[in-house]
Amino acid sequence: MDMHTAKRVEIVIEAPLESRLTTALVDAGVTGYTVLPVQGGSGRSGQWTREGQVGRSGMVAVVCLIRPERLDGLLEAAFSVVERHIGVVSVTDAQVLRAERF
Amino acid sequence: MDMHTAKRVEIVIEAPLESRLTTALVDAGVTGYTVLPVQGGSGRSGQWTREGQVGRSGMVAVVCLIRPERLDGLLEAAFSVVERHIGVVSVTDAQVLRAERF
Amino acid sequence: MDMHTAKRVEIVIEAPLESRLTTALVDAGVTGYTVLPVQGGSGRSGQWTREGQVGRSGMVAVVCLIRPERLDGLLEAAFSVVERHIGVVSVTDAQVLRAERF
Amino acid sequence: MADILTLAGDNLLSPIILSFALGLFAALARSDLTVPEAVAKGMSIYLLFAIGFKGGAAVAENGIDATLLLSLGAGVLLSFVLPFIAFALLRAMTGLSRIDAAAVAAHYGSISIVTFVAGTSVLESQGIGSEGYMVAVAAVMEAPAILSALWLVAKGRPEAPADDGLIREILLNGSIVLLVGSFFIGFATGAEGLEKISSFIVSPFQGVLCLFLLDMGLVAGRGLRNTRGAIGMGSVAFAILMPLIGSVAGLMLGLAIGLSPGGVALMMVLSASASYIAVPAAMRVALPEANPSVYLTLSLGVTFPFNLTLGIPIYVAIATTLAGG
Amino acid sequence: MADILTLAGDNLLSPIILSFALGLFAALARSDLTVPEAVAKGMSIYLLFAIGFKGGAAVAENGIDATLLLSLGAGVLLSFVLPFIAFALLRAMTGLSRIDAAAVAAHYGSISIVTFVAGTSVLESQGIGSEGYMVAVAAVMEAPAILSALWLVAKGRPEAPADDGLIREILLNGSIVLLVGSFFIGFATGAEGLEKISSFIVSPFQGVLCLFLLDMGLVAGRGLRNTRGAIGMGSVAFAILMPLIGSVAGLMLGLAIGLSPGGVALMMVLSASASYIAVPAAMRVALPEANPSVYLTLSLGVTFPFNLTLGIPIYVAIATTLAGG
Amino acid sequence: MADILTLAGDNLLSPIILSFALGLFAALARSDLTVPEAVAKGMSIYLLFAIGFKGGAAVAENGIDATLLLSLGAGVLLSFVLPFIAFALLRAMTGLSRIDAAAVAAHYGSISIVTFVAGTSVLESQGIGSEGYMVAVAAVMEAPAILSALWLVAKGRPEAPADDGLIREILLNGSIVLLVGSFFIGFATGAEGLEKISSFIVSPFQGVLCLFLLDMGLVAGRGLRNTRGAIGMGSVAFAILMPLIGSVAGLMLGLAIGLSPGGVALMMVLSASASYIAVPAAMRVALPEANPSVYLTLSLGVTFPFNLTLGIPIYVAIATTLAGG
Ligand SMILES: Nc1ncnc2c1ncn2[C@@H]1O[C@H](COP(=O)(O)O)[C@@H](O)[C@H]1O
Ligand SMILES: Nc1ncnc2c1ncn2[C@@H]1O[C@H](COP(=O)(O)O)[C@@H](O)[C@H]1O
Ligand SMILES: Nc1ncnc2c1ncn2[C@@H]1O[C@H](COP(=O)(O)O)[C@@H](O)[C@H]1O
Ligand code: NA
Ligand code: NA
Ligand code: NA
Repeated sequence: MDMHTAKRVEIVIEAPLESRLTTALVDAGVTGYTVLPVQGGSGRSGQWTREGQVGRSGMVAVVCLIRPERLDGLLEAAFSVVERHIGVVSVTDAQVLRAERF
Repeated sequence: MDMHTAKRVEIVIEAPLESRLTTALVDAGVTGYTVLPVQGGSGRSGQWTREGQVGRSGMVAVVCLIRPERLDGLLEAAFSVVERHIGVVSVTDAQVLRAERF
Repeated sequence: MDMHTAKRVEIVIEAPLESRLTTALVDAGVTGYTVLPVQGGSGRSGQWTREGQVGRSGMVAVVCLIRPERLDGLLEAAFSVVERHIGVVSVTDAQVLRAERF
Repeated sequence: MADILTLAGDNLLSPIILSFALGLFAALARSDLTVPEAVAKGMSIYLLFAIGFKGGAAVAENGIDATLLLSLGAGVLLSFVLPFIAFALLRAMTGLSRIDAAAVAAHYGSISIVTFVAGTSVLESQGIGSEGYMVAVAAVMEAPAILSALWLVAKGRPEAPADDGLIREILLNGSIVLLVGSFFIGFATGAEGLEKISSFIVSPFQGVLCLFLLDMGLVAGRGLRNTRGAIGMGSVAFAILMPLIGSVAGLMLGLAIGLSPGGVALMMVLSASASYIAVPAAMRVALPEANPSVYLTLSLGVTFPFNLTLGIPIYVAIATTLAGG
Repeated sequence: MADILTLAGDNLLSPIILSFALGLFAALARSDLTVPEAVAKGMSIYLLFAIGFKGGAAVAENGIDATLLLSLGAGVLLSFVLPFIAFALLRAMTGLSRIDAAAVAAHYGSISIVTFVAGTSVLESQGIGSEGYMVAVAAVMEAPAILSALWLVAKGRPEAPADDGLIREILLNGSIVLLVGSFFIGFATGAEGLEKISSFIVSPFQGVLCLFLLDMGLVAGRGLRNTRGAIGMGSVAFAILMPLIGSVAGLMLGLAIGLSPGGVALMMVLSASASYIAVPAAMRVALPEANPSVYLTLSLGVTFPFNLTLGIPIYVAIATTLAGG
Repeated sequence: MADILTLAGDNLLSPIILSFALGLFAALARSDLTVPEAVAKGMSIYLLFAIGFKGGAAVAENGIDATLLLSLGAGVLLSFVLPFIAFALLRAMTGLSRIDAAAVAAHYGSISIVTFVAGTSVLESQGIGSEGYMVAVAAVMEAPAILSALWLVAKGRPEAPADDGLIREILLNGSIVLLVGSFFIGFATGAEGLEKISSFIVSPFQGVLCLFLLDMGLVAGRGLRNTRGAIGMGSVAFAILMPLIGSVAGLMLGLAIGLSPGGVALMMVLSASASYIAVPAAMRVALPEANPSVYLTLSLGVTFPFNLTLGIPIYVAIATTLAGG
């Protein structure tokens, strides 16, 4: 199988900011992303769970596979949204099938 | 802790194809996989969300940890299902505890 | 962007053990983690899905970003909980933004 | 004519339609109002169970009508044939590719159970009875259209998509199984069974339907927002013309079989309605190259609201006139 | 005898049983029909709340019976003792390991609240009254069996699993807290409280139960499909014999205490039923080496349908005969 | 006084309050009882739809009152002004930072729809009528307080947070859209529409409210457990004093406008209540530096239970006395 080098960026961010983040990503030229639900977690701002919540609370995880050369643009876009907010951004090296899609 | 080299394969695929993919994986000798729900996303075929959906729509993420030597077989199996469909396949290097399980 | 080396640990564990695992992680000095829901999966103990379940069944995925030097402590803590139970622990190299948070 | 207008007017001011409109408005205005997926699925399970059960109990009550088998046959026939009409129209009226046209055609041969439910509500509110087994007709109309669409595509290309799991999947689709299964439960337990659970499946039914239509409005609105521009005027015209054509086909068969006025109206509603749950999922498996935003927008974004607001009152008016009200 | 047969026949044609059968069929036929996890949990919350509340309100209405404490004591005793009988039987009849046998035994000492609810439905449909506090007896029977199972395992191996959080977790298990809590709410607010919310917890109850049993059929069917072959005939025989033995134990204690015929029947149902919600989760924590597909298949796949279809009518017939109907 | 005590006593023993207490207890005792997020959201959609619809239908029934516009104006005014009072009190009574104080103040200017619903339940159970449009007043009071809070913060720092999407987001917040939308649906379809769906939105309402309050107790209890210690006595005192002050403001405006006793009571309840759904989400976007555990604990952990148990009976007693019962 023909694989291509890529970066896998995972951004855990507060749910009320999801649309701001994805808009920023798209503006930064990201062609695709996947949003995973988050059930709960813990960090400096305490422990939380989604159970029984009614409002737009908790966090979501946005996963983004991109070409390595686009990483900096993406991180800047992500950082502009995450900056003042709680949230975690991590990057892993990855290989992808069908690079024409990225 | 005794760690072992492995590959972490993440396949984001349309929900109606989930069972075809997992069948193909098992046929290719994969001993285990984990299915994560996906809440929404965006790609060349547009933006989508699972909110309010009634049918088997949207995508799921299938995560598979395997021994490196099995990667090619898995990718071929995955590709045979994903080929005609929308979806993303990525591979990361990983280390696993308890390699006897893979 | 200023990135810092980290480890991304992903622990797939039975849901009834979630609180035992996170307690062990916190005791081992982990400052944060994120819990992702798992929809189903397959392994040596068979295939399962969360659909229609009423009890605390199935698995959850706990994702933890940590400084590399803390990895061993975390793995020991995780292993003490996972040991007798079904579950999978994998580690990936990662880079994180805002290392002051870890 | 005046009749149709009054009826359409009354209909437009029903809580059901207004709930759909609220959802549509909220989505188009980009409100963050959403119904959780699990709740939407739960409501659809409730609606299918209730409608199936009530249909079965009605058949148990009134006995098996001589026209039951004929109606089922007519339903299967309509579901098989309508896709061909739809396909020809689409190729003539729009620039859709062969595959996109076939995928859309499958939707219009199949049915929308919520449109059916809305039709029964209108009949009930006017005190027009109908055959209880029409819900079984709805069930048998879900799947055949998919086969027609696959055939339309296979004709156009040599290598047929030989996915042997697909047919089983289509026939054992969750909504078909639930609808048929609860029909049999209703039939087996009859009036006595219905009485036991009627304060669950009868009394709150209209209210649940409102919330379900709110959700459908939200989903339709989100779809329209995301595909704005992808749909040409020809396609939109098709999505309004096709239900009218379908309803005429349903009308003729319904009259030929000798259904009651209410039954004829429901046969028209079924033929006019387009699927947006079962068929889209089948299309993702069988015709992945077809563009989902085309068929979802036409079926859920255009035809569904058209039937809900204008279509149903028209069909009911015609059916009661021609079948002798 | 004829009585039992008629009763069983009637029972088999109730919407509840048929809904379970539909779910079972759908899962075995590999239909994609599913009830979302959140909806299933929501229905179980509804059922526990309703049954607890009604029990409490009934006790408030009828006053605290002299036999209340005795019944609670009998329940605790049964839950403690039945696992030992089950364990001995399993070791004799099956090739299950000590740990697997202990885990299965825990399930049969504990109770299934849905089986209890189905039992009360049958009583109600026959106009047989029962003590409102039987729901409290159900609650106290959930946990003790788990301790017996742990003791059975500890006896067999030196190092006991010293998990101090476990006991608290078992006693404060969500379903116990909700059942007991709503019992107290019903007791505190009495008939007046019941009246306020009876169109929520009384009228639609049977209907919700149908959908819940549909889901249980789906889950049981999926389980049976995935474990086909893992269960021997000995285990299946145990899963039918054990409820009968349990019911006899419940019968004797119920008669000794002097419960009403309905109360005796419910005591039999509780003793005969096997847990499939609370105990499995506790077993995953306490006895992770035990194979979940064994205990889930036996309890949900064999004993539950047996009780639902044949068991309950038998227990009711015996109870009404022996306790003087 | 004796009146208030009896009323408070009755109130404390209502299924609604006891359900909340059960949830609180379960969470504090660390039971694993949870209500799935989707079910909680589903119930809140149900409650908002029902309360909006009933309000609209009541207005359609009774005609548009001359005081309708005045009441809406009073609501907007209260929502704008109360945050300033709250902010001043917080700065005087607690050590909260400017930003934390502003965030808390936004919650107390806005409203809690469940507190409002509980208030209407108490009125109903005492046979006291109220203006149907009070639910519209509730809707218009949700948002203005957020703007006041932003203004309070902007005053304290040069660079204002210029997020142009925010205002739209606040005004098109899901709960506002649903409440206002269903109000209009109820108004448009009137008594006839209400009758169609009353066995969905009227009869089971109290029961759903019980389960929703169970969930709120669980969420509040988990919050209290996780933030124990982070909240000073001054803050707790504020969270009890502020609703009293708010209720007096609501009382004066309600009397000035000439609302009925029930209407005055509801105006007091709205002013006294603090948001815990819409405002927290807006604060995460607008004032991310503010500590959520402070505002959630005060609003959901202290003020909400206070209003539910003591506040509402007090407000109702005062309103009926002063507005002439
Ligand atoms: N080290 C970490 N690894 C994984 N997730 C984290 C970590 N730290 C924080 N998070 C996630 O980010 C959320 C907010 O973190 P914090 O800003 O530290 O409160 C937490 O609730 C977790 O869901
Ligand atoms: N670059 C990407 N990174 C992460 N997920 C992606 C990416 N591209 C596509 N996806 C996911 O795959 C789905 C289908 O992608 P596409 O085929 O490009 O429409 C999207 O809706 C996303 O959920
Ligand atoms: N190789 C694997 N890759 C990903 N997930 C796995 C793998 N093996 C097991 N799992 C997950 O862990 C659960 C238990 O595995 P097992 O202990 O092998 O039955 C499975 O149901 C999967 O969710
Ligand atoms: Na059709
Ligand atoms: Na038992
Ligand atoms: Na307020």
